[in-house]
Amino acid sequence: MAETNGQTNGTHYVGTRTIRPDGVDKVTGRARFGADYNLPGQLFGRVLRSPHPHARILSIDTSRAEALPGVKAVVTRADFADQPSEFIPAGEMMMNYKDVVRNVMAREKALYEGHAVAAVAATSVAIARKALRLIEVNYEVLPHVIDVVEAMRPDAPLLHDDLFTAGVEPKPDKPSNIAKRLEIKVGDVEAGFKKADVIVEREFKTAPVHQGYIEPHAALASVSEDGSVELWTTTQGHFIVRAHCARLCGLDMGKIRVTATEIGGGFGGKTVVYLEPVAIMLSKKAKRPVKMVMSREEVFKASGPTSGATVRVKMGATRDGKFTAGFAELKYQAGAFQGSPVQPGAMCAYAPYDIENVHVIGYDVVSNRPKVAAYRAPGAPISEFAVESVVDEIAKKLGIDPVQLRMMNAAREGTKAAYGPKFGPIGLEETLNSIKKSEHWNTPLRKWQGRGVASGFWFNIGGETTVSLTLNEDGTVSLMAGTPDIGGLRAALASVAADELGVPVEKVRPIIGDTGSLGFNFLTGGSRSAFSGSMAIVEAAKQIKTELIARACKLWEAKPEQVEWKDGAVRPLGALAEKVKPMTVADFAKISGKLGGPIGGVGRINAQGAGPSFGTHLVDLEVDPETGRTTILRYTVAQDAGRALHPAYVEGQFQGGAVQGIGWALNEEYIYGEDGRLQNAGFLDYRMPVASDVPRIDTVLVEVPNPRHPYGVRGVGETPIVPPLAAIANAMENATGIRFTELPMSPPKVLKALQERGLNTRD
Amino acid sequence: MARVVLIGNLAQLTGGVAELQLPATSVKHLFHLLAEAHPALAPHLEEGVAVAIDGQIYQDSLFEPIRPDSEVFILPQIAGGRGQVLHSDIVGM
Amino acid sequence: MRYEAPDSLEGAVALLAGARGDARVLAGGTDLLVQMRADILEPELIVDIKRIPETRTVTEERGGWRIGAAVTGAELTEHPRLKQVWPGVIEAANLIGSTQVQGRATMGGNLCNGSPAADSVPALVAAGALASLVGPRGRRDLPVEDVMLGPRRLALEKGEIVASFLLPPRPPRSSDAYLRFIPRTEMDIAVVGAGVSLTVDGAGIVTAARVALGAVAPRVLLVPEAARAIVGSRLDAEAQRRLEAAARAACQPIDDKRGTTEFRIQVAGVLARRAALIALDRARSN
Amino acid sequence: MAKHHMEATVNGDPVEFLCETEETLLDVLRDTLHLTGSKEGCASGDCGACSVLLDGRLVCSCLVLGCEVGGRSIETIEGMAKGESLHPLQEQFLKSAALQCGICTPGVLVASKALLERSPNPTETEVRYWLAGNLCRCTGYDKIVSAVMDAAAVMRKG
Repeated sequence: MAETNGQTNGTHYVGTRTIRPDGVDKVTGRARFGADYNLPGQLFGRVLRSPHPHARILSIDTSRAEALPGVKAVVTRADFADQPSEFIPAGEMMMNYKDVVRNVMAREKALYEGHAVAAVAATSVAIARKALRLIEVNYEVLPHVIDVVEAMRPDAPLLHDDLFTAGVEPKPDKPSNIAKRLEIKVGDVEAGFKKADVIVEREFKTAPVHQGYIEPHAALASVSEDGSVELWTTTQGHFIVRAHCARLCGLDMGKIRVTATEIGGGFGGKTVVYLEPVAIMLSKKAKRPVKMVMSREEVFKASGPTSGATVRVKMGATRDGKFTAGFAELKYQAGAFQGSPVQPGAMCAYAPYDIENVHVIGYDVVSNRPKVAAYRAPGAPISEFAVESVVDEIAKKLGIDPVQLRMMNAAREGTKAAYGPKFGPIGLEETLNSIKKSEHWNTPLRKWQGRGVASGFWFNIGGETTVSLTLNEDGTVSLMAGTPDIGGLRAALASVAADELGVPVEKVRPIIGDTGSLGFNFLTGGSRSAFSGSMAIVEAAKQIKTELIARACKLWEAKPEQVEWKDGAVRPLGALAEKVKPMTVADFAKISGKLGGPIGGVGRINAQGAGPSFGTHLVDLEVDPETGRTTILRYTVAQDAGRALHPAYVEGQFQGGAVQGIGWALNEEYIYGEDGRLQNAGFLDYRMPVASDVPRIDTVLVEVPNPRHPYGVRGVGETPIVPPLAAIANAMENATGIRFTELPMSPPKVLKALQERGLNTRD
Repeated sequence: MARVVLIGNLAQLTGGVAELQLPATSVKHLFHLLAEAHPALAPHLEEGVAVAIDGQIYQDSLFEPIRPDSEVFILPQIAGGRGQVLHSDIVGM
Repeated sequence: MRYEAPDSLEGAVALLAGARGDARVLAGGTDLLVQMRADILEPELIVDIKRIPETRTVTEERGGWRIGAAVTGAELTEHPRLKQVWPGVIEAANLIGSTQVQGRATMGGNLCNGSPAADSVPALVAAGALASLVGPRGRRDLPVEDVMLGPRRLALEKGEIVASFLLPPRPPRSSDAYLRFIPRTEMDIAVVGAGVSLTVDGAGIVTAARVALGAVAPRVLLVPEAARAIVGSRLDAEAQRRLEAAARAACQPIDDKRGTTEFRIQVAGVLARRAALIALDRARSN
Repeated sequence: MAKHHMEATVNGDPVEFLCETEETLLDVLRDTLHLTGSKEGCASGDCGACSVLLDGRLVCSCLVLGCEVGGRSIETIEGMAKGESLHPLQEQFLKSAALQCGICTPGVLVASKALLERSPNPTETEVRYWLAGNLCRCTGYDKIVSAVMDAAAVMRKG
C-alpha cells in the first residue's frame, strides 16, 4: 500500500482560511473561560499576599479568620509538605520543587510584594476578603534588592542563604543572589576581534514586562472524600498542571482529572501553577468545590513577568562587512527564585548570523520580584535586541545598508549555528529579501521620521503529543487534542484531519480533551502545538487508512495490491474495479459494526524535527522632538512559516507578536518604588498598546518548508516578538541620530536625550 | 567514530573536555559511552539535554541512530519534558 | 453599605450631611467604583445624584451655559451647540478615559475626585467656569480653581455637593483649547495638561486670556503670568517664548511613575504654547 | 442592610434580581444572571472586556453598580445574534479571523456594534480610537479593525 499523507492525498483545506470550529462560541459569549466555570456548593477562595518585598515570616495566626462564620478552610505553608532540594533539568536551567512549593505559598520568607502567604475559602467573596483581614502575620521586615546589578553585589541583601552560584569553578563557599553562571563558546573571539576592522561595544538595559493576557488566572477545584480531584483551570498545559499538583499536593496523577478551559491568552505565563494547588488544598480541607480567580493587581504582582536584564555586547566586523566575532554578557533577572531564560537568551543572541567566533556569558540572578515565567521566545528578545542594535551601528560605521549587512552575514542552510550545530533549510535570507523588495522599504521619509529593520530567531520545539481521530457512525470525525487552543489550533488541526481523511472540514469536530481522555501532551508552548499536533494527526489518520484498506480487502476478498487509498476513499484497482465500487470514509463508518467494530486512530508521538523560524521586521516611526513621544507609522513583518496550515492565524501570530514588541520597546515596564513595591500593577499605568497606538501590521508569509514535517510546518508563534525591540531602537536612531540602549524608550527618556543634544525643537 | 561536541556548561563536568570521538550508534549508546568516560555527566544526560545529530535537534529521543561520520552536539535542552519541570526553559506562547 | 438616589438637591444634601460614616457622591462612578474595588474607599453611604434634574441638564443661562455636574462626557460631545462655543472644555471632557468611560464619566466627578491630573479641570479653569455648590447652608458659586485644595482635598463643606458648572458668556472672537500629554494615544492619565482660553480683537491681537495647567502641581493651576505673557500680542514667536517660560516657571511637579519633574516642566511649556495657538486659530475664525 | 431588589431589561427580556450595594453590574450579569459572556479583565474600566450597552450607551459594566440599573435596558454579547443569524459583525469576525484567544471578543463586538449604530461608515482612525478602551493582547488589532470596517460595508449594503 502506498505511503499516504497530505501531500499525496491532494490537500485542499490546509493553507486555506477556514472558519475556526470554536469561532461561533467565541463571538456569541458562549465559550467558557477559566472564571466562567461554577459548581453547586462552591466556595470562593482568596489569597493573602505579602505587603513586603522581603520579610521573614515569624508566625501566622489564622484562628480569627477560621472563626468567622462562612469561612470553611484556611491554608498556609503548614498545609504544603516541603519538597526536597532536587534539581530537575529544564534545559540547563535547573528547576527545583523546593522553590516551586515556596512560590505557591511562602514558607520561611516572603520574597516579593504579592507573595502568597495564606489562603481562605468561604461561602462568599465578601466573607473571604473579610477573613483575609483577620489573619495575623508577624513579619520581620528585611532589606530588599530589586535591580539585577545591585543584587549581584557581594553586600546585597541575600534572598536564599543556601544558594551558591552554579557553573563556576571552584564551587563558591559563600551564598549569593547569582544562581548560575553559564557560558557558550564557539571558535576564538579574541582572534576574531583581532581580524576586525571595526568593533562596536555597548551596554543595554531592558525592563521586565508582563505577558499581559487579558484573562486573569482562574481555577476551580473539587476534591472528594476518596481523594479524587477534578480541576478546571485556564492553562497552556493541563497535563503539566496535573503533574505539578500531584507533586505539590501529594496525590496520584491518576486521581487528578484536569480540564483545560478556554484560555484567554497565555504567551508563556500560563505554563506555571499558582492557584491550582491552593484551590485543591482548600477544597480538600473544606470538602467542597473551591473557585479562585486572581484580580488584575494579583496578576501583575504575583504571576510571572519575563526578565529585565543588563546586557553587554561587543561585535567585530571586517571593512567589507563580514562579522568576525561576537561577545555578549547577559545578566537576567530570575525574580525571587532561580530560573531566568538566560540560557535560551545566550543561545539565541547570535543565532541569525554565520559568525565563526562567539562567546556568551550568562548570569541567572534572583532579586525581590515575582518569579519570572516564560514569555514568548523566552530570553531571546532581550539578547537579540542588544545584538541587532549593534549590528545596525556596524552597518552605519561601515556605510553598508543594514539589510545588505544582515544578508551578507545571514545564517543559511549548512551554516554552523552560533550555538553549535548546522542549520537545515531556513528562511532568513528570504525574509530579508522580501523586506528589501517591499514598497514599504522604498517609501521616502520626512524629518523626525525614522526607519528601522531587525531580524530574529527562535528554535521552536516538538515534544510529546497525543491526538485521537474517531469515525462516527454518520461519517463525521471527532478530533481530540490535548494541547490548549489559544490562537486557532483547532482550525489548523481540523484542516489537516479533513485533508488526511478526504472528508469535508465541517465534518471534523475538534475538541481539547481532558487529562483523562488522552495520553500525555506537553503544553502549548515553544510554538509546538500546530507543528506537533498536525504530525500526530497524520499518524492517527494513517492508522485509520490502513484499517480501512484492510477491511476493504476482507470485504472485497482482495489483496492489498488490488486496492489503493485515493482522495478520501479506498478504490479497487484493475479488474476488481469492475466488480466493486470505491468506499469512502463515510461508507465504512455506516457499517463499521459489521466489519469489525468502531474505527479510529491515535497519534502518539514525541515530535522531533521542529524547524527554526526566522523573521525580519521593518518599522517606520515619528518622534515629536518637543515631547519625546514616539508614533509608530508603519510596520511590516516577514517571517518563515515553513508552511502555513491556516494563513490567517499565522498572520495573526505575526501581528500580535509585533504589537507586543512595540509595547515592550516603547512603554511597558515594571516600576518599583524605593519601598520595593510595584507602583503600576494595573492596565492603566502598565500601558500595553491600544488600538489607536498602532498602524496596520503588514505581513509577508515566507514559506521555506521544514523537511522534517509532513506538511513542511515550522512553529510561528514566538519569533514575531524577537525583532521589534531592535527594529524600533534602530528606527529611533534613524529618526533622531541617537542610539537608545535602555528600554522602554518612554517619552521622558527620549526627551531627556534630545535635550542633552539640543535637539528638542521642531526646526 | 562520531565527532561529539559538548556545548555550554556541560564541558565543566568533563574537566574542560569539550570534544570527543565516540563509536556511538544511537543516542542511547552515546549516553552510555559518555557516562562511562565522564561519570559527572551521567545525571544530566537522561533528562536535560538535547542532541543535535548532523544539524537536527532531538530531545528525549533515545533511539535516534548515529552514523560513524555523524557530527553530534550535546546542547542544553530546548524545553523540559514530562512536566516534572515547572518553568520549562524555552516555552513561550 | 447604603445606596440612595434622591431626586432633589435638598434630599442629597440632607443624606450627605446626616451621614454617620464616610459618605460618597456617585456621579459617573468611574473613579469611585475603582477605589471601592481596590479597598481604598469603603463608604457607609453612596448618594447617586443622577436623578437630580440640575445635575443632568445643559441649559443656556445669563448668556452663558450651565452644565450639570453629572452630565457625561459622551452627552457633552453630542450637544449641538456647546462644541462651537467651548471646544476646549468639550475636548477636555472628551479625553477622560475610553469610549466606555465617556459613557459614564462626568465633569463633576472629575473635579471632585480631587486629582491634579483631571483632564476637564484645567479647561474649566481656563474658561473661567464657576462651580455651583449646594450644601446645608444653601447655594454658593466658587471659581473652579478654588474648589480643589490639593490631592483628594476639596473646599466642600460636609454635605455640600457640586450641582453644576456655569460657563460665562463669550465675547466675539473668543475660543479655547485643551491639550494633554500621555505616553499612549488613549487610556492614560494626563502627565501634563494645558488649557487656554482667549479673545482677540479685529486685528488679531490677544485682548484677554486665561491659562491653566494640570498635573504639574498639587492642584490645577491658573497661571496669570502665562496669560499676561500673551495679552497684547499676536502670539508671535517672542510671545510664545514668554508663554512657555511663564508656564514652566509656575510648575512645581512631582517625580512619579507617570513622568519626571523635568519632563513635566518642559512639556508644560510646549503644551501651553500649542494650546494657545489652537485657541488663537479658533478665535480668529469665530 | 437588605439587598436591593431590582427590575431591568436584559437583551429585551425582563429580569429581576437582588444585589448588594457594592456589587457591580458585571457581578450581577455574571454571577446572578449567569450571563458570563461579559468578562472581567481588570475591574477598573481599563480593558473593556465587560463592555455592555446601558440604555444604548456603551459602558464598562464593571463601573456600574447593580443598584443603578433599575428600570433600564441592558444589552450584552448574549443578545447580539438574533435567532438563527449572527450579527454581521460576528460573521465578519469569523471570516476575518479577528479573534485569537477570544477573551476580549465579546467586549470588542459590543463596542463595535455601538460604533456602527452611530457611525455606519467609520474611518480606520475612528475605529481605532473608538476601540481604544478594548484591550486585545493577541491580534495586534489589525484583523479586528479590518473586520469592523468590512462589517460596516456589509451593513451599509443592508
